[in-house]
Amino acid sequence: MAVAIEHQSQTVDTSPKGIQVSPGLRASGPVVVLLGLGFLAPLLTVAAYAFATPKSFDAFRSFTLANFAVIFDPANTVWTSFAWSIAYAVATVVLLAIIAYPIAYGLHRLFGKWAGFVSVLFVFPLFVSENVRLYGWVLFFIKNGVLDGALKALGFSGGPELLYTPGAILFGMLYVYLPFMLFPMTLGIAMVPKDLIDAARDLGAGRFMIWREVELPLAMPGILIGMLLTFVLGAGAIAESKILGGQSVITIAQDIEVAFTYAQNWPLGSALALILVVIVSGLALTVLSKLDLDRILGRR
Amino acid sequence: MTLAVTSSAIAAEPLASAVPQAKPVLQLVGVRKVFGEFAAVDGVNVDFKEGEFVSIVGPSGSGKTTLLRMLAGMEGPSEGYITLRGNLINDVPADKRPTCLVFQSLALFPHKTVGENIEFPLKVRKMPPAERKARALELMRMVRLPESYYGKNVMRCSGGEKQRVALARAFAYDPDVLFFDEPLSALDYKLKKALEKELKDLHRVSGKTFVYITHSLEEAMVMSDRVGVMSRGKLVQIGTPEEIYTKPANRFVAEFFGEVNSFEVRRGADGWKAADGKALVVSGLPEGVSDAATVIVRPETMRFVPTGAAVDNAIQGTIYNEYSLGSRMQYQVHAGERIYLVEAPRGGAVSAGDAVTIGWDAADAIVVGD
Amino acid sequence: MTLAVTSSAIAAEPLASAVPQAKPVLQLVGVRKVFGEFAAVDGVNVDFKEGEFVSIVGPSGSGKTTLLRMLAGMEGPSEGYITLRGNLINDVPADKRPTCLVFQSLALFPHKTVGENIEFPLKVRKMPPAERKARALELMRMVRLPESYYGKNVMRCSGGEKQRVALARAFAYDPDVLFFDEPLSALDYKLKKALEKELKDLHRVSGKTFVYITHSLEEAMVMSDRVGVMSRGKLVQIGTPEEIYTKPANRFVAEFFGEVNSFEVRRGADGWKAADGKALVVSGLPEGVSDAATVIVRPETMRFVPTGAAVDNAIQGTIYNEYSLGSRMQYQVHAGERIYLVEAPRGGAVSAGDAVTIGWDAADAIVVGD
Amino acid sequence: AGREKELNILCWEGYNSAQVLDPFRSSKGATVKAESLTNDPTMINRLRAGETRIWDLINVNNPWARKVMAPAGLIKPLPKAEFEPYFDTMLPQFKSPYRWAMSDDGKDLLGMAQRFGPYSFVVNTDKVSRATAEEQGWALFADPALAGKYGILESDDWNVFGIFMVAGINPFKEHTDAEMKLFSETAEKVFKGAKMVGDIASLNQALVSGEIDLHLTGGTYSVSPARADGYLNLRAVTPLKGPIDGKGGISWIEITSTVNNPDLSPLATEFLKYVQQPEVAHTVAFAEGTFNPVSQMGNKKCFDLFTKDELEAIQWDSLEEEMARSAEYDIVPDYEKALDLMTAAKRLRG
Amino acid sequence: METRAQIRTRFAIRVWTAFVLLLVYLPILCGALAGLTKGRYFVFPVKVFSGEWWEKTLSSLEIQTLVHNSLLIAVIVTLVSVLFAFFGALAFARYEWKGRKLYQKIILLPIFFPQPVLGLALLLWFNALGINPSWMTAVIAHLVWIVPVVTLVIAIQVYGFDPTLEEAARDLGASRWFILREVTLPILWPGIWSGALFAFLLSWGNFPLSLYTAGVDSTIPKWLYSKMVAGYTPMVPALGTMSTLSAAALLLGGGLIGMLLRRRRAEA
Ligand SMILES: Nc1ncnc2c1ncn2[C@@H]1O[C@H](COP(=O)(O)OP(=O)(O)OP(=O)(O)O)[C@@H](O)[C@H]1O
Ligand SMILES: Nc1ncnc2c1ncn2[C@@H]1O[C@H](COP(=O)(O)OP(=O)(O)OP(=O)(O)O)[C@@H](O)[C@H]1O
Ligand SMILES: NCCCCNCCCN
Ligand SMILES: [Mg+2]
Ligand SMILES: [Mg+2]
Repeated sequence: MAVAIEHQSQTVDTSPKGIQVSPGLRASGPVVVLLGLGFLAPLLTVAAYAFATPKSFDAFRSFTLANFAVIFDPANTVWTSFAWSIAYAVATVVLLAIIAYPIAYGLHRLFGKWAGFVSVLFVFPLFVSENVRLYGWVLFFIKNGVLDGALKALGFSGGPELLYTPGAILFGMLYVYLPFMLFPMTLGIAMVPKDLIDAARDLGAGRFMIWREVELPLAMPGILIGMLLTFVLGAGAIAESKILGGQSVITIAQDIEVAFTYAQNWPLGSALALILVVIVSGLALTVLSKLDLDRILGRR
Repeated sequence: MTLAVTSSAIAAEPLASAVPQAKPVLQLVGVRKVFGEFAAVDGVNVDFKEGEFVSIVGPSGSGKTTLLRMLAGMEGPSEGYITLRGNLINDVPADKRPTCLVFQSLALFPHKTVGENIEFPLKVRKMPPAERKARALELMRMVRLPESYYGKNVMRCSGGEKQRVALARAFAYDPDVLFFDEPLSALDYKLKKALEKELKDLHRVSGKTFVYITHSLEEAMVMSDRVGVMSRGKLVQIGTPEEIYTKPANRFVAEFFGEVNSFEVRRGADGWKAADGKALVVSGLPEGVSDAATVIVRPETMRFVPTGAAVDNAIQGTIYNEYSLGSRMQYQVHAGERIYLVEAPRGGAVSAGDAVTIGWDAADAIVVGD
Repeated sequence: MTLAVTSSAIAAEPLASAVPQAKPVLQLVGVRKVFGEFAAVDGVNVDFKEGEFVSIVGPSGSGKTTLLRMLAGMEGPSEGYITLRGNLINDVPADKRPTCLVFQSLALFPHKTVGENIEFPLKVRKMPPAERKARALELMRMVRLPESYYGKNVMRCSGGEKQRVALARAFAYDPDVLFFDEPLSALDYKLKKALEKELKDLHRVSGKTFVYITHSLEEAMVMSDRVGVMSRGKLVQIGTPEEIYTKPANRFVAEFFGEVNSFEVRRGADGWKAADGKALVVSGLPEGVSDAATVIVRPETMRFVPTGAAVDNAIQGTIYNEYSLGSRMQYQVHAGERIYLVEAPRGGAVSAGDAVTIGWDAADAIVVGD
Repeated sequence: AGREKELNILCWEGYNSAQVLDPFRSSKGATVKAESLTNDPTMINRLRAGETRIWDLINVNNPWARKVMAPAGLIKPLPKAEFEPYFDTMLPQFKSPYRWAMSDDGKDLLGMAQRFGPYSFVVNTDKVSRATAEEQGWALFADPALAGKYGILESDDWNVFGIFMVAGINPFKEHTDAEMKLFSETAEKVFKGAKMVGDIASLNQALVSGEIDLHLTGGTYSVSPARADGYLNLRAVTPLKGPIDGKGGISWIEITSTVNNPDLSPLATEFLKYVQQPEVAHTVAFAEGTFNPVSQMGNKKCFDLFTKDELEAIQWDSLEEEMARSAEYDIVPDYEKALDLMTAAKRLRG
Repeated sequence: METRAQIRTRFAIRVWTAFVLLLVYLPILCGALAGLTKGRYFVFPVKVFSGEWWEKTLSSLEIQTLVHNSLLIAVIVTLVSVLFAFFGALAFARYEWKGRKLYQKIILLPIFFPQPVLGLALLLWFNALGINPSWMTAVIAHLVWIVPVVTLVIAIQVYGFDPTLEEAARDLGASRWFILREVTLPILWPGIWSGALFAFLLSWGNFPLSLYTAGVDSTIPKWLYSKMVAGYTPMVPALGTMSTLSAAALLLGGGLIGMLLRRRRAEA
């Protein structure tokens, strides 16, 4: 009988044989191939440049740590650019989380049939390049601009001097990256079943407790991904400083740009870029692993 | 005490009209809940007394869950008034009510372990972690969950395990009034029995008020001080189990507690008569019943009449079918155009195909109005 | 036929050991399912025969759902073999098996209406919309859902309504083998009865194989050809309802079907003796039972013995407590150190505090091995 | 092969405008694509990264062709015989052999000259008079009284020159450590005192709005659109004297070269000839965006096309003397070091 | 169930949302004003209005080409990235498989990378491989950066997806494709829609990658950037206003048509 069954089982081809590709591996296929072809090569190139002779174009033909030596030279002040960029990124993440959360919450729970319209209102302006939108703020804040001009027309002495300051840069970053926090967050909050909030309230939990114990953890995928995106974008920001900030702060992205352009020092630019990637990914992944989504959501 | 339930919403002076003798903990007056066009709860008036154990039964979709959700504060009534110890609480949110609901859908926190779920209400009231854990373990023992489940992902639990976590979580909260929405439906017989006992003990010891939805009539009968029966959004009867069983308010209630034998009857000059003209003996004349009524005889009061024995009402028939109900058997007896149900202990002398006389005593007949 | 179930996983020559007489539709050999360290299903061997209606019962967490998920192809066994009509299907995915599972968690499609949920399997096989709708309405009638629910958002349905949608969806699929995981647990008594009948009819007419998890012992007894009892991942007994009830394989099975009176006994020179030395009369000497055993007497075979009447085994005691079970009463009788349970019809002559003699006949005693 | 009908131009703003390209497109029946970039090094990057196979013409400022692109093999020489004659009709200073159009050894013609201009700084003459500005020159940016009132154009190569000039040092020579130290200190001071660093649009807007009164780095190229808009109070200024052999300003000349494209379009040279025509040269000078003098103004036929307003926009009245006071943009031998110091100085702003 | 505190919170959230929306539109309004003034430079209150810049923008062939290029790239990037990212998100958040942890990390790397550097490095490779940069290479460059972002966005919703629904569908005989169409896609739809929006916007507005990889096919952001730096005219803000208005018309119009269709279907 054992023999018979084994024999029969070979005649049935319902049982998949051969190499079993797990559904996860299969689903990841297109992305992995894309990144393998489209990202691995540039990554290698940049790495090769980072270790090439300074100010040369000798990638893959020279190897030196000179670029890193320059960057880590105590006399070099480029670390301040890193520090500014990371600080801005962190501030952007924190402030945007606070700014966007009530809106995301409202979109999901309060605005009812208006929610779709309100969220689409946040979308329209995004079809305008961020440079142009930032320049709109210049027109608003500048002397004899909309704010100053309007105040003067109303008989006041004019608007406050906000433009071309580090604060203006932060403001610009909050403005430009708001959607990158808002939309993921809204998706995340939409994932919290109403039942659970009811249950928590019924068990005596107040607003804050419900928020901390139920809504926040269950909306975490959205919030974390929103934070991740805004952090990464904030760390690479440059236009805000150039347009609104009058370069009152030099961000690391600008240093990298200068290295590639005015300085024609690709190896230095590559080394800076690699260090930025290491810092950003180090920070992001550390935080992400502390807040492991799989664990938070009870997947594992 | 069977409460006369009026189903119309009371419009003006709502609270003055229903002054209860014993102060009720919860009072519903003309409560309605409408979803779109449809009234899921349609004019319910009822008092729940302090320390009472009330079961609510009723067909699927009759509005039981909706009623409980309104009592717990998850949903506001579309019409009517809910008062807690005399205070109107229509708009008081769930966290401000001394009540707790064990959800039919359980509503467990999927991102928390079994222990964390149970400890949630304790965390809310800032009990120190060690104490919390001790209490959680105690409650887990009570619902028969092994201690090793404390750290288990609650989504990995079996259906019955989840249900017990939900129960333990509500016990942890320990409010004055507990609402249960089919809390034992996913449990096996033994466990159900054990937890029924725990619930009953808890109720007795704590003096809390329990409102309990169940589909198990046995549960409703064994555990409750009163049983309420819902139908199409209305509370059609509420009374002690005995009352509900022996004096159902109408045919719906009578039939709801199990398959019954029923006869349309009319009162003639010579007493009650069945539709087919056969005279029936029923005990007394119930009040408030018109000349047309329905006589109900439960399968367990219907019995096989040994040849020659006396019985108030007798019918000749043939056993058509028999089923085992565990410790008892149910027989379908064919007589005339109809099939009658007779329930008798296992091991009786009759079996399918036998010609038998069945009958019932006048005292066992139930007369209802529709 | 009670199958002797060995609970150890069979390592070598797995299939040779269990040659069934009638060709089984599904055969499990040494099936285990391990989650982490824990074996949720632990070496199950069983055949399901073509056209059979098998109920699976067992305590919460005993592995019933896990077993069904493996049979349906949702989960692969960690060990052992599952064959379908002789073909190994361990790795055959759910959509390639002629089986369908009604989930304990229902798994309704939240974005679809009641109608769309039911029509899902029909849409899969490209039935034209008009035909689909007709079939869906027919099934809705069968599960007693009003026609107006066809377009209703399924998430807005009550617990019992949802359960019926899940059932109708599986019927729409109409596979050779149907698995049900507590499909009627959220329904009221009447509806449950009606759907039990529908299920039974469907089973009879279609000749399909049904495997049915339930916590309702009555359901298991009334509906099934065979009942399997699970405990801690093992299938401890499978047999006809009658067998399971009257010849439980062990004390666990006996007790699972309701509270029982049990006596540890030893066979001495003068027959069976209870632990307290009292001689007991039990019918015959069961095979395969060692000299130490347990005698089980069910509350419904335990009876009040009228003074002077003859009975094989008698105990003197006092009625300590009585409960209503609906049509019957349960009495707790205090005797010596112990409490015995007696179940009797309502309206008996005894009541709490009475001194009574209880007893049972030798033929009603069940002797089990542990 | 098969590129007879297509031409790709990598250029500064202006050559990519419809006014310039459309007539060429229709006359040749060709597909012409032009991309304008906003700094020389980025364009060079594109070629270095391999885009020599795409572009036919590249238009950058003077020293890049001769000192960077030609040695790196990114461009190829023009047929001398065909193109040298054009230089003769240009303004006098472009007479052949024109230094920036030739290879270092003087053998090859590397490109054609067209737009040019002085590029030192821009003032609002309502706030700082032209005379004061010319007189004081670069020292304005070291004047504590003007701190917070000036901007700096974001153009780091050019700013390096500017800072050297403010420090009173000739940028286009090797520098001593002391000079570099002075450069660094000057950079710190100048950047610290700047209200803003920004692009041309921002700086012109800031000048018009009154946010700033003057800005470092800039000239006719940057201020002409504002002047054309009627803000004649805004003016590019070339100091009377300065550290480059006495010259007070710096000027630029764009050179357009043929890319070392293995499959160079025959239209490349056609286009170079096309833009020499008086009408086209005028259009180039006044293509949308920025307005500049062109070397072809040496040809009367071309010059006559300029209206009075146009001449005013490009400060024609003083162009000759300002060019005379300017040294031509060149490579700074220790540019990288200076740039590093300046970048460090910029960081101190934050 | 509404307490006074809740009503207050609701009100506060409404006001806050309205305030943020006002800020979102403020620079857009300033740009709209600038695009309608006569001069190049902006002074408020505006003295002379003019439609000149709108006219020029609308009649510019160059801008038509740029819009065409930008749209072409953005549409293709949106379609491809949503397709890739949908499966990518399933691998990220739905399936349990061996390489998952690692995959979850590598997928983040491209977005950690400074975009101009990525663009330049890609350009080096395209040229090394003999591929002429064009809008097609820009599509690839955009995908490298955008697919990971969209994967994350869609993954959010996948985290909330109940896998037993797929199991149930499978058990009812549905094929992989059928399940995808009838169960997975509709339930993940909000996430996919958000992902598509992200993809489109990130591509439509991308400057640093396009700068290096679009070859001769220029795009709107490249044009705007060069205009801003050298050669600013109010065509820049005019084009911005037009983009906002077209987006509004498209999205609102689309939404309206969708609503009408749904209503009609509901009636039928
Ligand atoms: N994914 C899982 N991970 C870990 N343990 C699990 C998992 N699924 C089930 N279990 C455990 O396996 C055991 C059997 O679960 P199963 O759901 O089969 O029980 P059941 O017999 O259906 O119980 P119930 O009657 O309560 O539904 C339980 O103890 C449960 O906690
Ligand atoms: N949110 C809702 N929208 C529309 N109808 C609803 C909603 N909630 C419940 N209903 C309907 O109201 C009726 C009562 O529902 P409810 O859940 O109270 O029933 P129930 O008595 O608890 O039933 P069950 O025993 O099946 O759980 C049902 O017909 C249900 O379909
Ligand atoms: N960013 C402008 C700095 C250089 C000035 N040159 C203007 C050149 C136009 N070819
Ligand atoms: Mg319910
Ligand atoms: Mg189960």
